[in-house]
Amino acid sequence: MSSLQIQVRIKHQEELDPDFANSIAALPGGENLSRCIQCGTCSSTCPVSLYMDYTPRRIIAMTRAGFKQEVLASNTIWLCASCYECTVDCPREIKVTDIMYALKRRAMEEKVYPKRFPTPVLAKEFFKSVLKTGRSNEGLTVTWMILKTAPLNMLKQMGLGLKLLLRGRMALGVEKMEGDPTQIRRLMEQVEVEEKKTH
Amino acid sequence: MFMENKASDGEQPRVGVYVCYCGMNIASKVDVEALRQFAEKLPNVVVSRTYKFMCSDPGQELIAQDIKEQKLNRIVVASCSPLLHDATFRKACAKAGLNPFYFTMANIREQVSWVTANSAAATKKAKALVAAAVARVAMHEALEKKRVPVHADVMVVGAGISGIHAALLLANAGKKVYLVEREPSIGGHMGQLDKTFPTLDCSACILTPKMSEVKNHPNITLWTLSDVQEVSGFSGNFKVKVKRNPRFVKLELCVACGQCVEACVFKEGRVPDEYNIGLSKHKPIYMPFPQATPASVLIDPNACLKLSRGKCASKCVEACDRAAIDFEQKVEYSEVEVGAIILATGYQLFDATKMPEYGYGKYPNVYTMIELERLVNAAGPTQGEIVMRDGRKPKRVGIIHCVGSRDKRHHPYCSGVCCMVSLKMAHLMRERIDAEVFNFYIDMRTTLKGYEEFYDRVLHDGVNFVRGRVAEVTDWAMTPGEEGKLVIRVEDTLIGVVRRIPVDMVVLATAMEAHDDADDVRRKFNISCSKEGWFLERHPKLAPVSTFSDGIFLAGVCQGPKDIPESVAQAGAAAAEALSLVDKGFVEIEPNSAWIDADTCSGCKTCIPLCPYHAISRDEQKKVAVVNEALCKGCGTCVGACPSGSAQQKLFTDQQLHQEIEGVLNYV
Amino acid sequence: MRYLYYPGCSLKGTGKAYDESLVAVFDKLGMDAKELPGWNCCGATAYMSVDETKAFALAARNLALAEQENGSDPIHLIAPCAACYLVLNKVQKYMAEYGHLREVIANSLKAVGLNYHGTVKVRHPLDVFVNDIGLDKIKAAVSHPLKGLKVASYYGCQVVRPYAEFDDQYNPQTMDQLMNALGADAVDWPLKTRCCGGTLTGTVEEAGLRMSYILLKEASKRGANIMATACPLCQFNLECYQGKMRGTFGDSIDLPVAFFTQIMGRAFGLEAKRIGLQRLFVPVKAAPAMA
Amino acid sequence: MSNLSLPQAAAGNGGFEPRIVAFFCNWCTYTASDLAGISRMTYAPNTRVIRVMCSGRIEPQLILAALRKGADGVLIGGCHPGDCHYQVGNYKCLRRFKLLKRYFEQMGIEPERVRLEWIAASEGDKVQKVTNEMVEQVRKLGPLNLAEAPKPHHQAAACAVAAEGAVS
Repeated sequence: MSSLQIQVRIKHQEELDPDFANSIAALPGGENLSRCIQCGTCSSTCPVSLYMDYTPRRIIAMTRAGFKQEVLASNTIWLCASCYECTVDCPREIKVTDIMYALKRRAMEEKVYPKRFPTPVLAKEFFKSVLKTGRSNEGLTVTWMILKTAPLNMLKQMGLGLKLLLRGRMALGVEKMEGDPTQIRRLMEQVEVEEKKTH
Repeated sequence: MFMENKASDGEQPRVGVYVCYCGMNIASKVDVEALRQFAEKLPNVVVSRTYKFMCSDPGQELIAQDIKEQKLNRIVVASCSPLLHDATFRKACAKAGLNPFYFTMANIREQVSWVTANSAAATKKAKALVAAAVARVAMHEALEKKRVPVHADVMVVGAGISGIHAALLLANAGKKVYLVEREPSIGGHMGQLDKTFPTLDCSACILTPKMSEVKNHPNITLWTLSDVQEVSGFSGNFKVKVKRNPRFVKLELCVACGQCVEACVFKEGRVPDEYNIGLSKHKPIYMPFPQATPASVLIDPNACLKLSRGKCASKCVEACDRAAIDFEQKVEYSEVEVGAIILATGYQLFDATKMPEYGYGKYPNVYTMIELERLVNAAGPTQGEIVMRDGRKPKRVGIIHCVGSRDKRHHPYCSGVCCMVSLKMAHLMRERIDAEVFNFYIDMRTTLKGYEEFYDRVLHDGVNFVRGRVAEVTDWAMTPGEEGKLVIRVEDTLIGVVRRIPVDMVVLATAMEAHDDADDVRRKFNISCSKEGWFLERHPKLAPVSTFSDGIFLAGVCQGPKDIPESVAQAGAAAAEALSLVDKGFVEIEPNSAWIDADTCSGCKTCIPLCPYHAISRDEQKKVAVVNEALCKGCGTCVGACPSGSAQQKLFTDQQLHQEIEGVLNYV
Repeated sequence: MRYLYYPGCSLKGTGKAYDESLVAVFDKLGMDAKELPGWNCCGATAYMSVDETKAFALAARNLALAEQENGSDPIHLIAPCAACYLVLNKVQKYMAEYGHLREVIANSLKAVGLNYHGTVKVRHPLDVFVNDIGLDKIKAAVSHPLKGLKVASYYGCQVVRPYAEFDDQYNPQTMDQLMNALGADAVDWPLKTRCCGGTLTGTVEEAGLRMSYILLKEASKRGANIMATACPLCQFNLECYQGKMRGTFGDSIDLPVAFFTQIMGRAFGLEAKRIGLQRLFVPVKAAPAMA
Repeated sequence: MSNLSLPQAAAGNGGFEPRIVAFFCNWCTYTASDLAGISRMTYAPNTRVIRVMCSGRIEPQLILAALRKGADGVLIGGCHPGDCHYQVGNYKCLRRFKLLKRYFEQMGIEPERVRLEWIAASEGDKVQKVTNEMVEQVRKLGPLNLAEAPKPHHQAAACAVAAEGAVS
């Protein structure tokens, strides 16, 4: 039976999160969120917007209006390549890149990112590596990431890994920082303590 | 100390305090009832009242009645800023028979209710200010305003449409007007435009008659190529020194026949023509543009061989049968006295190279709007034929709004006119060359009479509108259709999709901005600038053409972006203000001059060199300093410096200020 | 001026050639820039998405370490990796701008025995070469002028955005000037600062590949026979995936992509191995004057 | 308003609310403070503005009187250099101010308790910023106890400052 596919597209005020905008605007870089005039410079200057389900401009509008679910579930925030083009070009001096970071973090906190989407995993792997050694090892981190999110891709990536190894561009072992790597862990722990103190 | 203080004139002060609600402007933050009760208990206060609007007639009547019935001899009004309503309440006092200087204001609106978040804190602050006013007013004395006759002539600086209009109004009212213009011709930006929106009148056709009226008006002295050098004096009596640069052509002899230009040893133009925004070149001797007023050629001393190197066959001199050319002309200075000054110095356009993302200066087919105005004009560099720098005719044109406007990195304000200018140009491009036109806008601003109707017309012309700010213009082709074109990348925000639109010509509607030297100019005239560099009006609503310097008025875009009708209307307002000042015949001077107590003056001479107006001299017989009241402007610098406290300033005596300090600190 | 060198993690891995060539070029130019002792990961991009404050604290630790080395002159910390350059600069700016952040970081550093007063200046080597050392001195060091080499200078995003005070954000020139000084021809092209998609290639491969492909294609179209980069991630992305691009886009992309320091090293006549030429996937030998 | 960090009674100093007397010149800073009002810029309620025609009118005795009578700080606002409505009054003020600060140190008063700022008529936001900063600064310093009887050498010092500052 062929029929016209329809979908209800209406938003009731109580479905929106009234605090969402403020919680993002309160973070460093979020301060000008409310000043957006929806000119679209961010979208048109963005080299990745062609893949996004919502353009950056729409993400700003939706964030401001409290469309929390849609924003956090969007692929836009994960596609942002942090090239800062929007931040530099915005005529209202909105730090769009920082807002994208804030939204990514929020999505991870609320665990609403696309399944098996590698970026959050990658981020966490970097984090672990740094905690342990003070440095990040791209090769190992990426390998781990692939194994965790899409093990089948491992085979595809093997060739590249091998080439890198042969040219001495990927180390199997982890190069540790000089000095005391536990200082890093202590520093990170202290940040948590300090953050709690000021909140 | 406070309690025992008697009024300086010996009479026991009887103070009335009037607290204004100002609708909810004050009352929503300050507990005005509590403030009234607090005031009632202050020393010398006889009556304390509140009222919805103290500045209204019934409010003023309240004061007058109490003065008569309660025998009040001091009045305090706690309401808005004294800069706004001091005069109102002084008048009310005077009407009730009280010397108006037995009055003072406590500013509990601008200084309190509008700037304080917390209600209790606001009330507390208001109490302190009222206590200070009550304490201070006890020390007030009866004063008289001095009257000084005014000079009836007026100077208008800048001869664009605003300056021209103001000058003509004043001249027609019988005033002698000095019209000072730094360019070789009057006319300003309006003289460069092709058509004017929304009626599409030819700009030159409506401007030229006014320009020749200026030229022929017996009451107008026109000085072109001239700059104001120095302004001294004050409202009603300004002295202005004007520097007049040489034209190297005798104005009274030249008939602009153009023989000299023909004859010039240069066969081609060599100096970028300012009138045509550099799209054409003129010779060292040239006519600024066909309708230039005064209708006379002039010589650019930097380009002329005779004037720059001293060596030339001077064919121009030979060609001029009226012997109008005069290489010996020198800079001249004129000093005139005027009662009022109108500043109509206009604006400049935003430099589009500051936004490299739009490629101006890099891609030849990117134009600014004013360049296109010249290009479409029949008297322009191409005689009105629309050909681009590469010789092609554009088939598709992209017009970008808001270039440099609404952009915090450049100018945060909206220039106001660019939407309409862009619509007009879109229409002209459709009409003249049948080009496909895209307008890229953020918000369409067509707010005045006939403007929305014009927008409707342009929509119907088939112009494409894309709501989105253009991110970049490049020559980067991603598809065959983009090869050899300028590609505009923009989000069509109404659709939510990024588009790439290849065009032949890009037109940038650049922002209006304050002149680079606006700051120097405002200093000369002792007025203020807003953050963006526009001259600051005295009050945004109620004194929009006045400045903080009495007798100096503003007309046109120098005060902020405007279109032609608004500029003309404002020029009329400025002319009326100037007229009302000079026709009155006198100005009243605020009696806040300084004086020196001869009994305590030690004759140390500290104050004498400090006075910027040379108002203080030494009485060699009595060996004390003396203030010449006619010269004193009332800054109080001598008072601040006097080691013995002998110098005092009316309305700001030591005693009054000390009472005020005590008042703000000791009663709350 | 006192320099310290902050290589960052990538220059010890995929960007090893950048590290080698930069050190060799410093050496050739007589520059003293020892490696910052005890440095750690800058906390760059991916890290930012987990915990921004921690990322800033990581970056700040490096600045604090650099400041310790402070003699009479303030330290200029050279950060060649674009991401490191950005994060180190960003933490400086944000500590100044946001009081809360400053407090948290300062207190956390204090707890591990460190202090940072904001005196370190973070510099990119492009800035140092052009503005400190100067093109004249660089020209003088050239022994093998790169005749016929047409270079598309690729600055990428984070070197110029948002913090490059040393060059124009829209149309940067330093690398072009440097290439011209080496005897090569800098090609004028419009995508100098367009993102290569480096952070995406590992995660959303299609997007990353296309972004890099666009750059390589346009550079070739404008007549470039080599691309110079100033960022390890850009270089990796633009170079190592060219094979894949050929498959995906059916286009014969084959453009050598080298670190600008490698090109400098070549012009200075340094041995190929010292400047890591053997580590490149697309051999530079094909490019004129690079063999 | 979220972006306006209103300095409220901060930790420490037991909820001390500084009292600050501000002398603003009529043409620039007082006008700017009116503009702050018209623009509804909220700021700390601790200042009490006294209007004078020119910052050149401000003499050390007035500042000392304010401190003696219970102010914890004094803020002076004048036109930017070159912008004085009376040509040079603000320079005279600056000259006196610098000397006064030196005497303050000798008298044992923290020089940070007095602040001179150039605030143009258009700078309403600067009134807000400077006031908030000044209140915070003085809050950190704590209350000033100068309330006792005027010490003669203070008077003498003030006169000396006035006279020395006068030399232009």
